[in-house]
Amino acid sequence: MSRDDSLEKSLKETTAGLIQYSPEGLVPFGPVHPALKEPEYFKIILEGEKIVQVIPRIGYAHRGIERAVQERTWIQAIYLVERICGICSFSHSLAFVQTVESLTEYEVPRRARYIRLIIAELERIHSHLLWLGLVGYWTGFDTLFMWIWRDRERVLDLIELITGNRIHKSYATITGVRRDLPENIERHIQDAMRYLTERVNFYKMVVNSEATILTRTKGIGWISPDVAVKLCPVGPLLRCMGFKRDVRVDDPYAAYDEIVPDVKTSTDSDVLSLINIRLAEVEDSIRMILEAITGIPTGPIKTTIPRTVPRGDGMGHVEAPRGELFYFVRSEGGNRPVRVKIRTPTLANILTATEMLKGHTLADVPVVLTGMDPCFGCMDRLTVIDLDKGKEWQITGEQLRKYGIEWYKRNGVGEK
Amino acid sequence: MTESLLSKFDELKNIKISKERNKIIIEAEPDDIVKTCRIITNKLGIHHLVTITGVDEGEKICIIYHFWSEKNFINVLTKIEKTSPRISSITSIVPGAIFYEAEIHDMLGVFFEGNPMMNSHLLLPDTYPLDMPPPLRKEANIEEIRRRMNLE
Amino acid sequence: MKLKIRSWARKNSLWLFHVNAASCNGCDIEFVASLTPKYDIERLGAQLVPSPKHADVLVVTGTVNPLMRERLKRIYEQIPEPRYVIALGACAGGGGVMRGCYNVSHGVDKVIPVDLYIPGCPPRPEAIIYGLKKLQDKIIGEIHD
Amino acid sequence: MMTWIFQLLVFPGLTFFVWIAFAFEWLERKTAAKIQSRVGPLTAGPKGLFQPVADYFKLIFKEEIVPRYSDKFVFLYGPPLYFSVPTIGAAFIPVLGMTGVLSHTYDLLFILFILAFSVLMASILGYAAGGRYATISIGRLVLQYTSYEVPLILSILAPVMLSRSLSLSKIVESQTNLWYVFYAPISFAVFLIVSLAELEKPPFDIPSAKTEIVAGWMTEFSGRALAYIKLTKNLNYVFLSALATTLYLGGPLLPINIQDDFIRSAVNLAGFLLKTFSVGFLIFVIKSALARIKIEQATSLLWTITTPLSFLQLLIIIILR
Repeated sequence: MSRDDSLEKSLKETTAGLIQYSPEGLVPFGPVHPALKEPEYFKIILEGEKIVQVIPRIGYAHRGIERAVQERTWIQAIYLVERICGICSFSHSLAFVQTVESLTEYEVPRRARYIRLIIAELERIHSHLLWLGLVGYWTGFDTLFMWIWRDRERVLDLIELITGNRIHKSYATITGVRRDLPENIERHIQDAMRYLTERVNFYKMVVNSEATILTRTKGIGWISPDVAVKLCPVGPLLRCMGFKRDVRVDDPYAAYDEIVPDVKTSTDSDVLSLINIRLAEVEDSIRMILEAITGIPTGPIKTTIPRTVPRGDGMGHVEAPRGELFYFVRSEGGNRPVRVKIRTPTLANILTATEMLKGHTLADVPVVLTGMDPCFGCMDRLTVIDLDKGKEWQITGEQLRKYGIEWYKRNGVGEK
Repeated sequence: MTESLLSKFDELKNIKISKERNKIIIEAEPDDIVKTCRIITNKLGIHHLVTITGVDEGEKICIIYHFWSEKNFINVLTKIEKTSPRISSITSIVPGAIFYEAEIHDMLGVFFEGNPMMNSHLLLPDTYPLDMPPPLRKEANIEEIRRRMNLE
Repeated sequence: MKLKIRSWARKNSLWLFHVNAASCNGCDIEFVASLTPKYDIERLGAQLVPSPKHADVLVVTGTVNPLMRERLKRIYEQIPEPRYVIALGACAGGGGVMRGCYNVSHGVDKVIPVDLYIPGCPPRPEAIIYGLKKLQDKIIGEIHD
Repeated sequence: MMTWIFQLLVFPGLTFFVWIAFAFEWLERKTAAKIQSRVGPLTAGPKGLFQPVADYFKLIFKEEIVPRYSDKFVFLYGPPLYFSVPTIGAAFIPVLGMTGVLSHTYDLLFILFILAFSVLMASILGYAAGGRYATISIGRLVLQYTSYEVPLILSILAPVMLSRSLSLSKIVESQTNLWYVFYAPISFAVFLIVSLAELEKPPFDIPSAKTEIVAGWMTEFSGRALAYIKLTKNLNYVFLSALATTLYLGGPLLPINIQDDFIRSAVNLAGFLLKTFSVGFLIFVIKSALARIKIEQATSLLWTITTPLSFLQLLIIIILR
């Protein structure tokens, strides 16, 4: 009971902070900040070096895609939704395509489902390695960052070989995939996977033995699971608290019913456990890709369907690298969607991350905030921190005292 | 399945439950929404709110609360009048709903009573013209909005 | 002589400041990838700096939404002269696939002057290296004029 | 008098150390790049050797932005003063023979003062520039300084006790037979760790942690001022490596006996460069293999590990003598 009370109080503080700002000890973090490659704004209120309050302001990467999707046809929409995010672009197109497929009753060929699994898992490896490299960057360990990004290029090369592109793959289409696997791909995949297995084992050793990394990540960002679960986090953030929840197992899609992922959990709920869970997932992905490429069935890669989609509400979700990615599609029988709603993992996780930060020091901010692997491009489709310089500090400080929320509105307009 | 579910909601009137594949749809009155969500979290023990969707259906705005349990989506669907889009907030039951409600407030102009983020923008820029309809309403004219925000 | 030293120094020491103005991250990760071992733009003397006050080149990615517009202008003003702006990617070039959305400027050049466009969705790291090379040529030409 | 001025300005004085500072930055970037399996600077000069020079000249020719709320006098004239600090310190380092350009009986006291003054200047500069990142940065800088100063003095005390002198030339002279690094290896290690803290390099790059507080106290500086600050930081690098060479590695002396004055100076110069660059290289490698720690961890590390270790070394010296 008391725990619930304290959560409620803490939440009230967070949300009250969204409206009223206290000028003392306010440190802006973003929207353009070296730690975040993406623009989002966190106001961090400090007492010395201790964080007492984190106030997110999201919307710096909002573009209005949900509205734009409504003006595209079903096929055009696939290419738009995958440009919501450059890191989990295949997850977006896959989630959209599966939601539409759930409305149409057409079967996806078995070979296409296997290919989807391979690309989705390659993307997971790429995303997790990218994130781990950035953890190195955030903790000031540039060497680790460079090494991991070098190894990540192997995955990108594979993705390029199969789909023809490094980032935006444009590969999934309704009831299948757009191209078949190239020849000799099996050998390339096996070579790359052998190399990656070796490297992942090495990184596992590094993060669990290198003292400077351990001091920066062990026990950092601890949050009580009972409190956190009420904030509805998803993905590795939820799994690091001991909840065995993974869309790939709970609601199998693609070929996950035949090649079952091994869901790893931890009960430490700190940044180190997040790293270990993600590395374990990379290993598991390697295993699944190898299983899929050896057991891949032959056959067609897509079926031809009419350009309209029957009336109805479709719901679909996939396990993107960051967690559950949810799509809601409403069709009225026409050649374009009436409403597409996208809930990205980052929007679900951001509240938990701000709770995790409280009580830590400023030095932990980049590690914890990015520990959830934020993808603000995703969140802001519909939704990061502030590098205001000293000269504005004094102006805004005055304004804060005087106007509270008024300042907030004006700040968007911007005063020099 | 639906019958056993229905028995859980015996304290509410006007409730309709249907099932289609892995989607369970519970249609509820707007006034009962807090009660319905409380039953789902307390009696059924489902805590994972996936998201809240708002759809502009012309005269009404349809709000769908998507919960996920085991193998099913549990959708609580309610419809409110577009002329007075107000509904009570479920943040006291599911604290994680804050941002989802604020998003719908931004995008469709629905006011959630009890949500503390109702007088600030979550996603939209602060220059968004206040007299224009929110962007996901059917009557919103994108070109007009762009002109008003000096983007042309 | 002084001019020659100056243009040589400027050409060989491009310090980049990166702004993500409502981008999908595609361009950003490709830009960061161009700093990493396989591509390594430090060969050309370019490095990423944390503060706009230290920078020479502003690399902008993304569709520049209204919230980022003013930030971008302010960051641009904080960069000391001579400064160059690179618009990275299709969105920064002219809106790209997002053209026509309600919360999107059609290109960075609607907000701040741009010296170099690197097209692509997203541009490959090779394209980014080629773009930097072009910028270096431009810097030498600019001073001889 | 003329020789003195010549020494001070050209060889081996100010200009000499500035060129070494450039070479150090090149070596730092190349080493980091090699460890990270990259190439590093390549196009400016042969193997990118003139990259730091290009950076320096570019900054000199850039516009200088003075923030509105800064202390303009300190902001404009502070960086050259900051630059002068390690330059004066470097004049005490023996390069060609047993003595430096400047030399007296209490060299080391002055050098301790120089090391402290460098931190003080950084704080003043950050304070003059203003801004909240600078404020946090200065707080961390001063906290870090108070933590590493005790181990720094204790580690310098080892050569002092061994040679029973505070003069650098005496210390170098008494190392003719065996370098002090063999007498006092723990102190040498402590000195290297403390150097990392003094130089704000990983794992002690806390005051300029770019992912937390942008560029720390340097955030607001641009153009000429930044050029001076960057150069000074490299000079500090050279200065500390040279100091380590002088205190523990026998200064410029090599175990060769040469009678001719000119050739002896040349050999000494080579010896000095070799040793200084080796120490610098050692620091680069250590820093590339570590992640940044937090300020409270840095404080506890410096107080609870390095300080007792330095005491232990001093105790061993006392017992053995």
